[in-house]
Parts: sequence; C-alpha cells; structure tokens
Amino acid sequence: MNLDYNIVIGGKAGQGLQTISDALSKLFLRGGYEVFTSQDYMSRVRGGHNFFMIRISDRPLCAQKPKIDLLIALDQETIDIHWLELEPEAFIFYDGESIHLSREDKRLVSISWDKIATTIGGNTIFANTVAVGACCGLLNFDLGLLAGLLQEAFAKKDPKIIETNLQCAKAGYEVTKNLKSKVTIQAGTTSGKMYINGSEAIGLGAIASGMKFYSGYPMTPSTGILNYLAGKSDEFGLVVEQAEDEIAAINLVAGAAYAGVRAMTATSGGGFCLMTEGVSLIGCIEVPVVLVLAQRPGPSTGLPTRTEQGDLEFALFAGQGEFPRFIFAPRTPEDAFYLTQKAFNLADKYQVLSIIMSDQHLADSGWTLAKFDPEKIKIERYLLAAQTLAGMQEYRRYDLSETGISPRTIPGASRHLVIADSDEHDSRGHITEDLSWREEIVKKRLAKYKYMREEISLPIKYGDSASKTVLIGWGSTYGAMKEAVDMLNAKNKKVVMLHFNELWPLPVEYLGRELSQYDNIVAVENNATAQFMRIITGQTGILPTHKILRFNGQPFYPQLIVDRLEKEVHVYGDR
Amino acid sequence: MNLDYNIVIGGKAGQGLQTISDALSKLFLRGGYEVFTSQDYMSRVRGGHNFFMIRISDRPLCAQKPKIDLLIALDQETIDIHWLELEPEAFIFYDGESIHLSREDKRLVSISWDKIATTIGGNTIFANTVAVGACCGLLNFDLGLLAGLLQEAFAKKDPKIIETNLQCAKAGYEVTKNLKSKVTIQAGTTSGKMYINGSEAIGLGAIASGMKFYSGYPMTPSTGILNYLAGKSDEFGLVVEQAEDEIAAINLVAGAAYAGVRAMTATSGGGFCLMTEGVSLIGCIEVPVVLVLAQRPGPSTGLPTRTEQGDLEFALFAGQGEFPRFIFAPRTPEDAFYLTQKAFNLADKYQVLSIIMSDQHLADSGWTLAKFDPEKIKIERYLLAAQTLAGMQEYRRYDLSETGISPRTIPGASRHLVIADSDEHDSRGHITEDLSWREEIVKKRLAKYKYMREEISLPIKYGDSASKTVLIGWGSTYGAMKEAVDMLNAKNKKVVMLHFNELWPLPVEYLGRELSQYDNIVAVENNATAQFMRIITGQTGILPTHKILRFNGQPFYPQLIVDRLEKEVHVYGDR
Amino acid sequence: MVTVKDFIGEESAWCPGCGNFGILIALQKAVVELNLEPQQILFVSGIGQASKLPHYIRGHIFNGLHGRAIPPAIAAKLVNHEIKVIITDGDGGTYGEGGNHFIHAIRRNPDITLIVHNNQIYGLTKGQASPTTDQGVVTKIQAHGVPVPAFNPLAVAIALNASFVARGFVGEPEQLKNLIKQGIQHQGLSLIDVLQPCVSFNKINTYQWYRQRAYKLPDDYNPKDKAKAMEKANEWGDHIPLGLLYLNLRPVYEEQIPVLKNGPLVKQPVDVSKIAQVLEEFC
Amino acid sequence: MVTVKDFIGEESAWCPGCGNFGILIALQKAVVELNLEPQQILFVSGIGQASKLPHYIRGHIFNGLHGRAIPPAIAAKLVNHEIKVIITDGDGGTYGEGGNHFIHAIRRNPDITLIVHNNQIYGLTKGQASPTTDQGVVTKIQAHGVPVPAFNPLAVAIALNASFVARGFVGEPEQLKNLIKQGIQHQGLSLIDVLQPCVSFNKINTYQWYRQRAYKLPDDYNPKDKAKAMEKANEWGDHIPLGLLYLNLRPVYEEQIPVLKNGPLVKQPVDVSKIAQVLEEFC
Ligand SMILES: Cc1ncc(C[n+]2csc(CCOP(=O)(O)OP(=O)(O)O)c2C)c(N)n1
Ligand SMILES: Cc1ncc(C[n+]2csc(CCOP(=O)(O)OP(=O)(O)O)c2C)c(N)n1
Ligand code: SF4
Ligand code: SF4
Ligand SMILES: [Mg+2]
Ligand SMILES: [Mg+2]
Repeated sequence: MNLDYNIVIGGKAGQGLQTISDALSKLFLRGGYEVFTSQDYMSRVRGGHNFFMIRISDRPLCAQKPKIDLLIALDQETIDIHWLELEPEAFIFYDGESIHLSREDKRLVSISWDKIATTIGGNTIFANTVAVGACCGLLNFDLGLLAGLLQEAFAKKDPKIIETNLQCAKAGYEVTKNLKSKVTIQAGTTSGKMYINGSEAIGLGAIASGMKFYSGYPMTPSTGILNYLAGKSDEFGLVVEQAEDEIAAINLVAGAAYAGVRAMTATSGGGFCLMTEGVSLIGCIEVPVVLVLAQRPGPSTGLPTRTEQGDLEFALFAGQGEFPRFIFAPRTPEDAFYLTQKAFNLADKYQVLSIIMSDQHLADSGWTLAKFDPEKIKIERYLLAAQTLAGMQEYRRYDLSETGISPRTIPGASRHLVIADSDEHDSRGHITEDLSWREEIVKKRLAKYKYMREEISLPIKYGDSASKTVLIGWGSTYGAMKEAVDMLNAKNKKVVMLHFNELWPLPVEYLGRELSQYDNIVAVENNATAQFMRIITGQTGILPTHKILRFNGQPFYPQLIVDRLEKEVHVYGDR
Repeated sequence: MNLDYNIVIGGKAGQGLQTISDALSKLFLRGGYEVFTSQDYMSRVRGGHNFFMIRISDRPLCAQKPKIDLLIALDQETIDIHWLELEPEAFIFYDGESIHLSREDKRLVSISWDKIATTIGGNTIFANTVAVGACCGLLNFDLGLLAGLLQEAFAKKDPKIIETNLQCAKAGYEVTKNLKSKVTIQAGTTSGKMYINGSEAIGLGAIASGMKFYSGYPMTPSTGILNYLAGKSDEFGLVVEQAEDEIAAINLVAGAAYAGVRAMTATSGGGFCLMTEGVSLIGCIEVPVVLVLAQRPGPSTGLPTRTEQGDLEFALFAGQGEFPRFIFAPRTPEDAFYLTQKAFNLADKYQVLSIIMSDQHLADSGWTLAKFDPEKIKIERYLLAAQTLAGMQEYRRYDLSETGISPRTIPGASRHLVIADSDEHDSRGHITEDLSWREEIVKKRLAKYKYMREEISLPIKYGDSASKTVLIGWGSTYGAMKEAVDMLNAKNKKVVMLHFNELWPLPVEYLGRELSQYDNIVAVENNATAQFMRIITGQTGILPTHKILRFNGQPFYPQLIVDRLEKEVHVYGDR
Repeated sequence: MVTVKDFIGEESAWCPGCGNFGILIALQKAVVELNLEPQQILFVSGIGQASKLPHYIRGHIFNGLHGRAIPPAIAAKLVNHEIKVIITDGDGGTYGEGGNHFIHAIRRNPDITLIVHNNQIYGLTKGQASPTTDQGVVTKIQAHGVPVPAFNPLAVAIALNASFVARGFVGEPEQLKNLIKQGIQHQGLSLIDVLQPCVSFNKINTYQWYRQRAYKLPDDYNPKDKAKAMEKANEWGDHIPLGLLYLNLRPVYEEQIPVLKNGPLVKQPVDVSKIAQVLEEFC
Repeated sequence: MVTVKDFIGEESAWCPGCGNFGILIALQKAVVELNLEPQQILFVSGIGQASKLPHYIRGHIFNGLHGRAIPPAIAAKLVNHEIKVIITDGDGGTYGEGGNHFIHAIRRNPDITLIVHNNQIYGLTKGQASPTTDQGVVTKIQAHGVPVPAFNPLAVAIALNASFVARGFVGEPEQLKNLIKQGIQHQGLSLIDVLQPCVSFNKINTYQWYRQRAYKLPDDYNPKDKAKAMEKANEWGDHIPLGLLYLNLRPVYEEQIPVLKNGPLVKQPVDVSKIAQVLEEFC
C-alpha cells in the first residue's frame, strides 16, 4: 500500500459533515481511488461531537485507522478531541473567524469558509463546499470531477446553485493549493468500482431478491434500509409500510409472506424484542421471512448510534419454543448484497425465518467495491407448480416429509385453500391437540436443520494457515480482523483467522475438525461476552483460550486487535 | 411403598372434573394420605377430553404414573381413550343411563349419578358428589371428612346445599361399598401436610416475600398465579393490576420496583416475547424484578394447556445487549415457595431480574408437602439506610464498585433524587455518550456475575453416587426423574441424577469437576433439543452422550425415563 | 352457486349455546348470499374463542397471534387486493392486546371487514375482564368489580372517522347477517362489533340482558351524521342501539398506495433488470 | 420557596430554536408557581427528543422505553400516590408505539399529567411521519405524502371520557404554563397535547404555521360540554383551538383501588405473620 491517507471531518450534528464526507468520498472514488468511510455520531440532531473518517488508498481498504492526516474541523471541540490522533505532518483546516484557538501549531490552517461562502454565494450554506475545495487543493486533486457530482446532486434545482458551489470550491482550492502536503492524490480515471454502505447494500440486495413488501418502524441503525427502500418503492414496485409499532411490522410481514410475496423487516434490538412473538409465529406457520437485526450497544436504549455485536444469542434463541432459523452476518456491503439474496432463497426453500445480523458499523460504513454482478442474481421461490396443484385431490400444507419441508402454495394460486395457524396444527393446518401428531410435527420442523446445515458456506480462512493461533470472528469485524492478520503476519507473528458470515446452523463437524488443530483459539468480538464463541462451544464443546472484546460502542481498529493479541497471546509459530 | 393407587377422572371440559378431583384430593389428604394430582386438559372451555389423575399413597409421591386403578368416566370417550391404561383389577365408574357401552367387562360399574342427583337434590349438579361418594365407597373411605370439606366450600351458602351434597355422596357410597377393591384406603388422622400446586406456591411465595405489586395479562399456564394473588389482594395489601397487554405489565412492574416495592409479573412464552424489551430495560436500569415464565409447548400459540421446557435458552438470552440475570426453576411447589423468596432477595441484592421458570406441569400439579415454614421467611431489601442517605453529599445511583452493585434508594426515602434511564447513563443516571465510561459501566454490570454465581446452590445429587451414568435435569422433571432413579437403582442399574433448580449463573467449576467423572451424561429434558444441557456445554465444553427428551406436550412418567434409558444406555456399573 | 354447505368447516370447540355460533351462521349466510366462494376469502384471526371461527367456516385462513389479527390482514390485502379479507376476533384481542393496531387500522381504512365478537370477557382464558367489561362487574381477578369504565370501541372509531361502524347482536340474526353483508360490500374498513353472549363466563351480559336493552336503529336513521352517530355510540345501559351507526365514505388504503395501481402486488412481475442501472447510482 | 433555579438540570441536546425549550420553560415555571420541590415530582418519559426533557429539569426520573412512558408512570403512582407524576413524551411515542397504553390510561384515569410534545414528526430518528403528521405531508419515507389522515388524540381522549383534555402551543407560553399548572392540579389524567415546532424536520408545521392558525378558546367556553369539546377537537387546519377543551370530573384510579385506602403502598408494612394462617387453607 503506497497511499494511505486519512481525513477526518468533525463538528456538531447538523453542520453538514455528511455532505462534505459524501462529496469527498465520491470524488476520490471517481478519481480512481479506494475509499473507506466510517461514521461516529451521537444520538442528537444538532450539536455534540460527530465525525466522519475517510481513508483513501490505491489498494482495497476494509477498515478505518486511528491516525489522522487531515482534520477538517467545523468546531473547536473537534480540534481538541482529535488532537492526539494527528500525524506529525497532518493539517487541520478550520475557520479562524469563528474558532479562536489558544494553541499554536504549524499544522493549523485557517480557512474562512463562512466568509468566502457569504462573499461568493451570499450564504454560509456554501461553506462546506469551500472546505471540500480546500481539501482538494491540499491534495492537488483536480476539481473537474466536482462539477459532475454537483450536476447530479442539484439536477432538479437552479443551475446557478451548481455554479456558485463550483466557485466556492475553487476559492477553497486556492487557499490550500500551495500547502506542502506529504502526499498528492491526483484525479485519475475511475476504476468503475462502486461506493456503498451496508444499509444500502442490504436494501439493494432485497430488491434484487424480488422483495415486494417491506414493513418497519424507524430505529437506528436500521433506518437506512427503510430510507433506501422507500426511495426505490416506485421504481421497483415495492410496498413500503411504516407500521405503528414493531409488533405490527413483523405481523404485517408475516401476512405478506403468507399472501405470497417476498417480505422483509428491519429493526434494532428494542424493536426486535417486540418482534420475537412474530419470530415464533413465523417458526410455527413456516412462512419465509427475512429480518434484519441492526445491532447497537445495549442493554435497552443504550447507545443508539454506536456499534456492537451484542444481540447474537438473543437472535438465535428469540421466540418461545423450538424451530429452525437461519442467521447470516454480512462482512461487507458486497457480502450483504449477496447474502441478502441467499437469505431470501433459503427462507423460501426451507420456509423459515432468515435473520441478517447487521450493526451500526456495517450499516454506516462506506466501502469501495467491485460493482455487484446482476448476473449472479437468482430467485428461487420453491412454490408448488400450478400443474402439481391442479392435480392434487387434497392439499396438505404441513405434510410430513423426510426433509421437513412441506408443499407450499399461496392463496389464489389454485382452488386449494391455504391455512396458517399459530396453534399446533394438523397436516392441513387446522388446530389439533393430537399429542402423537404433535411429536411428528415437532420432528418435521426440526428435521430441516440437517439440510439447512448443508446450505451453509464455511468461514473464510485467512492468514498463515500453519499457525498455532486462530482468531474467530463474525460479521462486521471482518475488515479490521483481516487487516490485523495482515499486520501480524507481516511482523512474522503467525495467525490465521476464521471469519464467519453464515452463522446458523453451525457447521459443527467442520468446526470440530478445524478447531482441534490450534493451541490458541481467540474469540474476537464486538461485545463483552464473546457470544458467537459461546455458541460454538455449545455445539462443539470447544472452549476459547483467549478473548479480544470491544464494547465501548466503537468498532475495532486493526491496530487494536494487533496490540491486544501481542499482549495476550505469547506463543506464535507453526503448528 | 405399600399403597400406590391411581384414580383418573375424565370427561369433557365443563363437566366438573376439577371439583371431583379437588374434593377427592383433599379427602385423602385429610385422611392421612399423600396425594399427587396432575391435569391434562384441552384449550377449550366445554367439551373435548380432559382428565385429572390422583395418585394416592402412604409414602411421599412426586410424579404421576400411567396405570389406572379407578377410572371415573364422565363421558364415553374417557373410557375409550384410557381403556388400555387400566389395571386388570381396575374399576370404571360411569353413568350407564347416559353412556351406552357396547363393550362388556367385569370392571365396568354403572352408577346412575345423574338420576341419583336429580332424585335427591333435584339437579344433576350434584352428580359429581355422587361420584365422589362412590369412589369413597369402593375404597372404604369414611365420608365423615366430606362434611368438613363441604362446610368450608359452601360456608356462605344455604346450609341445605351441604346437606344435599352429603346425601348424594352417601348414595354413591352405598352403590359401591360392596365392590371388591384390591385395596382399601381408610380415613385416618391428618398428617398435617398441605396439598398445593405450583401456581399457588409461587403466589404464596411472592406474598411471603413481601411482594406488593403484581401486574400481568392472563395467559395459560401462568394465570393461576394471577388468580391466586387477586384473591389475596385485600388480605395482604397487594395491588394486582390486570394490564392491557404484557408490554404494559412488565413496564408497570419495572415502574413499581423503581418506586420502591417488590414487584412481580408472570406470563407464558408469547407474553414473555412482548416483555423482552422490558427485560433489557430492567437490565439497564438495574431494578429488582421477579418474572415467572410458565412454559407451554411452542412455537407460537402451540398447545396452550400442555407442558414443555422449551423456553429456557430464550429466557437466558432474552433482551438486547448483555446484562446479568438469575434463572430459577422450581422442582416442586415447596421448592417454588422458597425459591420465589430467594429470587426476590437476590433480585434486590444484585438489582437484577430473577426469572422463575415454571411450566404447566409444575403450575397445575398438586403435591402433598410438609407445611411450609413461615420461620424461614427472610426479607432483605438491601436499600440504603436513611442515615447513610442523610449523610450523603451527592447520591450516585450507578457508582462503580468491586461487586458491580451500586447504592440503591427509592424516590421519597430521602431528599436525594433517583434517576433511572434506559440510555447508557453516567454514575448519577443521566444520559451519557462518554465511551470510556461506557466500558466501565458495562464491566460494572457484568461484574455482578462473579458474586451472583456464589449465591447459587448446587444441584441435588440423588441416586447411586458411584455410578458411571448421570442424568441431568432441571425444574419440573424432578419428581419423575427421582422416581426413575429409584426404579433403576432398585433394578441394580446404577444411575445418579444431578437435578438443578438454580440454573443461572451456572456453577461452572463445580460442573467441570463433577461431570468429568461420568461415562454417560444423559440430558433429560421436557423439550426437543436439550436446552439446559446446551447451556452447560456452552460454559464448560462438556457434551452430553445421550438425550432423553419428551416434547409431545406431556410431562415424563418415571417409567418412560426408565424405558428410554434402558434402551439407550447399555453400560451401567461403578466408575 | 355456492350454498351454506360449501362453508361448513371443522367441528367447533365452542360451548353449547355460545353466541359465537350465531356469528358463524350469520357469516356463512352472508358470504353465500354474496355468492362468494371459499377461495375468494381470507379469514384472519388472533387467539381466543372468537378467533377459532375461521376453522369452522371455509376459506383461506391466517389464524395468527392474540391481538394481532389486524396487521396480517392489512398485509394480505396490500399484497393481494383481489381477495376479500374478513377478520373475526375477540374484544380482548382487538381492544386489549391489539388496541394499537385497532386505532391505526381505522386511520388507514383498508378494505377489510372486522367482526369483533364482543362477549365483554376473556373467554378462552376463563373469565377475566376484557376492555369492554362493564364497570363494576365482578370477576375472579376484579373481585371488587372492574374499577374503570368500559372501552367504547364505537365512539373511538367514530372519533377517528372510521368509514363503517356498526353494532350487531346474535339475538338479531337477520340484521347481523345483513350488517356483515353490508360490511363486506363496503369499500373500506367495516367495524362490526357484535354483542355475543358467553354462556360460560359472562353471567351478566346474557342473551336476555341484551335482548331487554338492544333496539334497532330506526329506518330513517342517517348514519352519515357524525354527531348523531357519536351520540348513539354513547348509548349503553338501558338502551343499546343496533345497526349501522356511522358511515363515512372515504378513500380505501390500497388505493392510496401508488404501486398498487398496477394490479395486485402478488401478480406484479419481479423485474431485476433495472438493478444494473441502479448500481450506477453508487459509482 | 423554590425558584426556577432549583429546576435547572443537565445541558440540553436539543436543536437551537426547538419548541421543546418552550415546554421545558413552561414546565419549570409551572412547578415553581405550584411551589413543588424537585423531590416531590417524578418525571417519566420514553425515548425521543421530547423524552430527554426529564434530564433538563430536576426531579426523580424514570426515562424508560420508547412508547412506554405511561405504564411505569401509572405503577409509580399506584405505589406511591403522594408523589406528583408528570410524563413528557413525544407524539410518536404516545400515539404510535404506545397507542395502546394511551387509550387504556384514559380509561383508568390515574392522577398523572401527560404532556405530549406534538411536533407532528419523529424527531430523534430524523423525520419520518408520526401518527399526527398531516395527511399529504411528504417525508423521506412517505414520498407521495402521508396517505392517511392524522390521528386525533384529543377526539379519541374525549370519546373515551378523558377527565382533562387540553391543547397548548409553545408560542403561547403563558397559556401553556397555566395549562400545565391546571393539569398538575387536576385530579386525574390530564392530557396536554402541545404544538411544538421541530425546526429540524418539520418544515410544514412551523412556529408561523401554528401562529397563523392557533387561537385561544374564549373565556366563556364551557369545557364540560362534551359535544362542544368534540367539535373543537375536530377543528384543525385553518383554525386550531388552544386551551382546555374538555373537563370531565370523574374518580381517580388510585382511589378506586381499595388496598390504597391504607396509604401509599410503599409505606404499607409488609406483614407476613398472616402467612401461617393462609397455609391452613391448603390443609
Ligand atoms: C401474547 C398473548 N397473551 C395472552 C394470551 C392468552 N390469551 C389467549 S385468548 C385470550 C383472551 C381472549 O379474550 P378475547 O380476545 O375477548 O376472546 P374470547 O375468548 O373472549 O372470544 C388471552 C388473554 C395469548 N395467547 N397471547
Ligand atoms: C422499540 C423502539 N422502536 C424504535 C425506537 C427508535 N426511536 C427512538 S425515538 C423515535 C421516534 C421519536 O418520535 P417522537 O416520539 O415523536 O419524539 P420526538 O423525537 O419527535 O420528540 C423512535 C422511532 C426505539 N427507541 N425503540
Ligand atoms: S367460553 Fe364463552 S365465548 Fe368461549 S365458547 Fe364458551 S360460551 Fe363461547
Ligand atoms: S429534531 Fe426537532 S424536536 Fe428534536 S430537538 Fe431538533 S428541533 Fe427539536
Ligand atoms: Mg371476549
Ligand atoms: Mg415527535
């Protein structure tokens, strides 16, 4: 990696950090670079301290890093908070007209963006564009690409706005173009890659799966999915229903799935609680549903805008009684896109709930990725064919079978009646209290697990495969863990990681075989109790030797994993 | 055991089975015998097939048994359904005027109870008393005790009713007194023991704990607790609030606990789902609450009136985020009474939720037990003393401490303000987004586990302690497992059982030590996936070798465990 | 032509003499007279005695959770608006556990018929007060009598400008059948709250009790007069009006959803060809 | 004597210019004028911008779950009816997520003051429609405008015979303060729905929008006239009435609970001596 440049834009909620961040990310992307952005924001609409990180490189990126090369400070607090993270050769851009600093440092560069904006555009609203321009100026990044971006953003508005923005950017550019930056980032030609975050990728994945019905109730960090889908409703013919509460949302989704379309809901922990009765209902009536659980730090309301992997065991055991489910945990937005499709296909095939575990880090981080391949989209509904239905004398929705899968059709597809009942039911779906049948239908539902397990892809094994030390992780920790493995291996500290994105049912045999090979089994999780590792232990009996856990609301930095591992695991080397 | 007599009373819902069963149970109890009764009923108010089993002995009983000595059949179906369970020397009482049997059998005895009732009392309502009398006649059980019972039941009603009932009973007695019963059960003097079911025992346990506030929403099999407490409200000064839904119920209880009284709720799986958000709230604000989860077979509505142990893992992981809780699972009503008190005391001590796992089998089964000892009642609130409060400059509700326990007081106890917040909060209770504090308070909450674990009593170890085979069970399976162990050991098949009633936090070290001694580790659970065993594995890495599971909605019979064990475990003997 | 025989379902588990039978018969007759076929109807319910009804008639069935009949019914209607959706649910489920869905369904006004079997009690769980149990009525739980006034579903519905608000009584089977027919034909949410004696647990509000008080709204009653409707909705006690109390023609929910203009959602083709183009938005 | 200084809490996280400040100030003044001390009051809230208020004033606080402010407030009142209980919650929490508690609280009529910060939007989650968002208003989620009419909390409350139903507006601080004072003094549930401009997400219902439409009920307005109150509750759009719309003196919930006649539950001694006697019932 030659280029590895880290920009932080910090300020109060409502100061337009996102606008600056989005513009810069897109600019560098279009200029042929890889960007990785992450957000750290508070649970408030104005004020406080929020920041965006944009890491730029000429090689693929998969995590953020702590050291800052350029700090764009929209308020004084930003400078104070991030002061110690600044590289020696960093720059701090701030508006000296509004921020009066007592400290002196050659890295501080005052840019009067408010004044420039007012002078050129008559409104401080353009100050953010001045900052974008200043950033480009420092890095020698040609402003040509900005025009295109503005064109798209303001297509439907007065063309004068675009012109004013461009002038403001240029003014910013002029201020900084002569600063001596340690790197230049010259605009080249686009790599054709896309820049997308986890929420968008899940939304897009659902659309690509043919999902037609979404219902949810707003809850951070799941709301991005609702927003994305609502915006695509007309284009793709989606019903997007904002429910009165999460109980309604999941029961709506269950009804929609029963009635015949692919259906999804998304929420966070508190909302998921309210959905658990619906989770058990879905388990009982065997309709295919996809549920996205976007985690944030609990218990209870906790830290609504931060990240954690604290709800996995809850997701696995949610709902009374025993019934099968799938659990997925995308590693990246790309993974999220394809896994969402897998979640839908398998939900349909096995007539079960697929839970997708997301979190604030996955939801809000922007990745540079190869463009998703529409050719890979495959929609399989596994519904009875019209012909089969026509030939059936009697239709038995819950007929027993070797695989546990019963013949499924939907109301209106044929003359057959379709019955769903949350009580224990006979093979037709009607209430029964026949206790010997009860035993059969419990077995039928659980029989699916044998086949479901075979659908699960094994974890990624990455790093030095001869190592004695294995790191075990899942979901959104992927990027940080991968980079940490690279860093350790580069230092000749041998480690390998097993990283899971398809969590349940567990590949028990594989795990037994694989894990028996290591001296050090290190659970790396963004929670306080190593939940996924405990699930593995529950199935395989294999206990972890070490745990690297983070539960302050922030995602891992690669360096953090490296430091903790070096501190705790003392023996590296070959097996 | 000399006497072991089993009476089944069967018929349609609404035919008064419970009245007969209650009367007979109390009669035998007062006559100095031990009774164990269990109920098998359908989810309907009238019709269908329900039955009560009353097992009578001169030694303590702890489970039902399948073979029937006397069948009191209020309808024809009862005879058909239970025919194969009848002992060769059994009797079947039925009313030949309304039931016309095609089968012939010397064991069938027709008693025209409807006609007798109408003749004597002018109403078939007295037919059940005729049946009670007939049962006493067969067994030679003096009717003298019945008068007392009737006195209590109809104290506030017309004395004529008592007289008519007595006459009806006598008439029934006359019909059967000359039948040749294999046993007689002569009324002796009372042992002073009590006869009580699990719901009543939990209710009584809560009252004895000084619980003042109960809120719930009716749901089988938890409703018995609501009924019992509502009936005791005036006597003990309880507020019993029927909530609009379970969400309200748990939030009411959380509010009541915060405001300063001991508070409890009870529900079953579906209602518990709706309470999980409240569970996490309680975990966050650290108020002491007791929640009874009375299990029934799921998923979803399932079999509302049957039994299962299918919600344990759900209870353990319910609610988003990570926070401590206690889980108890009473074995018997006696255990339920004392454990409920322990649940309250520990909830107060650690400021956490105590979950009591009940189920339909525990809730509805009547046991003969030594009278509970009011001397053992101990109420410990662990609130700050008035003096301490008065001396405090500033009160910090969530102060860090070695044990994780923070100083607790309630609004109005002093001039200090008491703050509870579902957001992550600072030491005073106010919202905070300070991420380094976040780490501290997560640790504080989880630090309690170390001390909570020390409060947990070890499981009962019962049977041949030199055996190679250990049965592991929990909660309401106790009676059946204990009797099974006795039966096996009597056959010289060496087994021992570890039976748990305090489930979480697990005594991990003890388990590691203890379980490593056996060749056969047999999970015996009333569910389909051996949930408790999986929890043990998750903590200790120790896997079961065998599973004996029952999930048709019925509890275990001892014989069933014996049969399954003999079939599946082939080596018995000493370690 | 369908006949009542086409709508005979499973054997019932209700108590003999229960008011639910009257609702079942009225509903069977109503759908027959409207010449609907079983496969054209989806019966949705929750959990409770009332909620068992779908099994005793014939049609598609979604027998979901206690108090949660409304959401799946709305979803089914949004997914397939060619199907008739009829909810049969209890007073406890609809106004207690499911109260939030009730008020928000009225706002939405989907084309659904909502038949509430109002026995003023929790039947299946054996006799606790429901939201509509009259103040002062003694139950096992409410030993001093229900301490608060009953929930008035009709008044709430009218206050929220519900489009069709009616009260039936199983003791008036012909009128009940007609109200159900009207409700099914009505475009929008039709609330039919039915006085349904529970012979096992409600010993107060018996057939006789209702019969002595219930009266039919006169022929010249104008259900479009909201103030009058509210007045009638508040009548209870000595005189209980039966009939269509309030009619307020307003747009149906499904028609407000632009996407559904292209036909039932379930029949709309899935077109992923546009995905490639959407990907460009991320470049 | 307390002063406003005694009621200054934590620094707020609200947006500058937010209508919530007006409610906070009015509430601070109200409790001061009623000469209440912080430790005599319990502030209960859910989750949302409005729900942060308890931290910005001084008193006991139960800041619980989104939509669930009402149940713990009722419980606290039942446990300790000597304490003043004031709820501050959003329109989304009270009428959306918590709609069921709202309607059942009105039936119960506990002595609680329920202040709803009605900004007609979900503030904290950044601008989705709330139940009170006007029909047709466009949001990020409701791109074609909210398809259904707004929930009318005042009409529903009146339909359920709520005991105190008022509307305030932060642009009328004196009246708002007085309504809150009246509400706190009122024996029973006092609903005070407050028009509260959200400067960040509600660009329709601004200070100006409300100011142009809101008017105070005349002095001779009789809040005991239910029909009139209902009529006023239905006024919205060009004219929006402010003030006490409906007053219906009826028994307070706590007084209906016999056990509470012996004083606050929290002060009643625990007497387990009777247990021995109860055990006899099982013999
Ligand atoms: C979440 C949940 N809570 C409670 C129950 C238990 N339950 C089943 S039916 C019922 C009440 C039934 O009353 P209602 O809705 O009036 O129907 P009815 O039986 O009177 O027809 C209750 C509380 C449940 N099944 N699910
Ligand atoms: C169960 C649950 N669902 C969703 C959320 C997310 N959430 C927090 S505040 C809020 C809406 C706030 O709107 P409102 O109640 O009107 O309060 P405001 O912020 O406008 O004052 C939502 C949906 C949550 N915290 N809990
Ligand atoms: S309990 Fe009541 S409502 Fe239920 S079936 Fe029996 S009579 Fe009907
Ligand atoms: S988002 Fe709206 S309601 Fe929330 S603080 Fe800002 S202006 Fe006020
Ligand atoms: Mg009912
Ligand atoms: Mg709001």
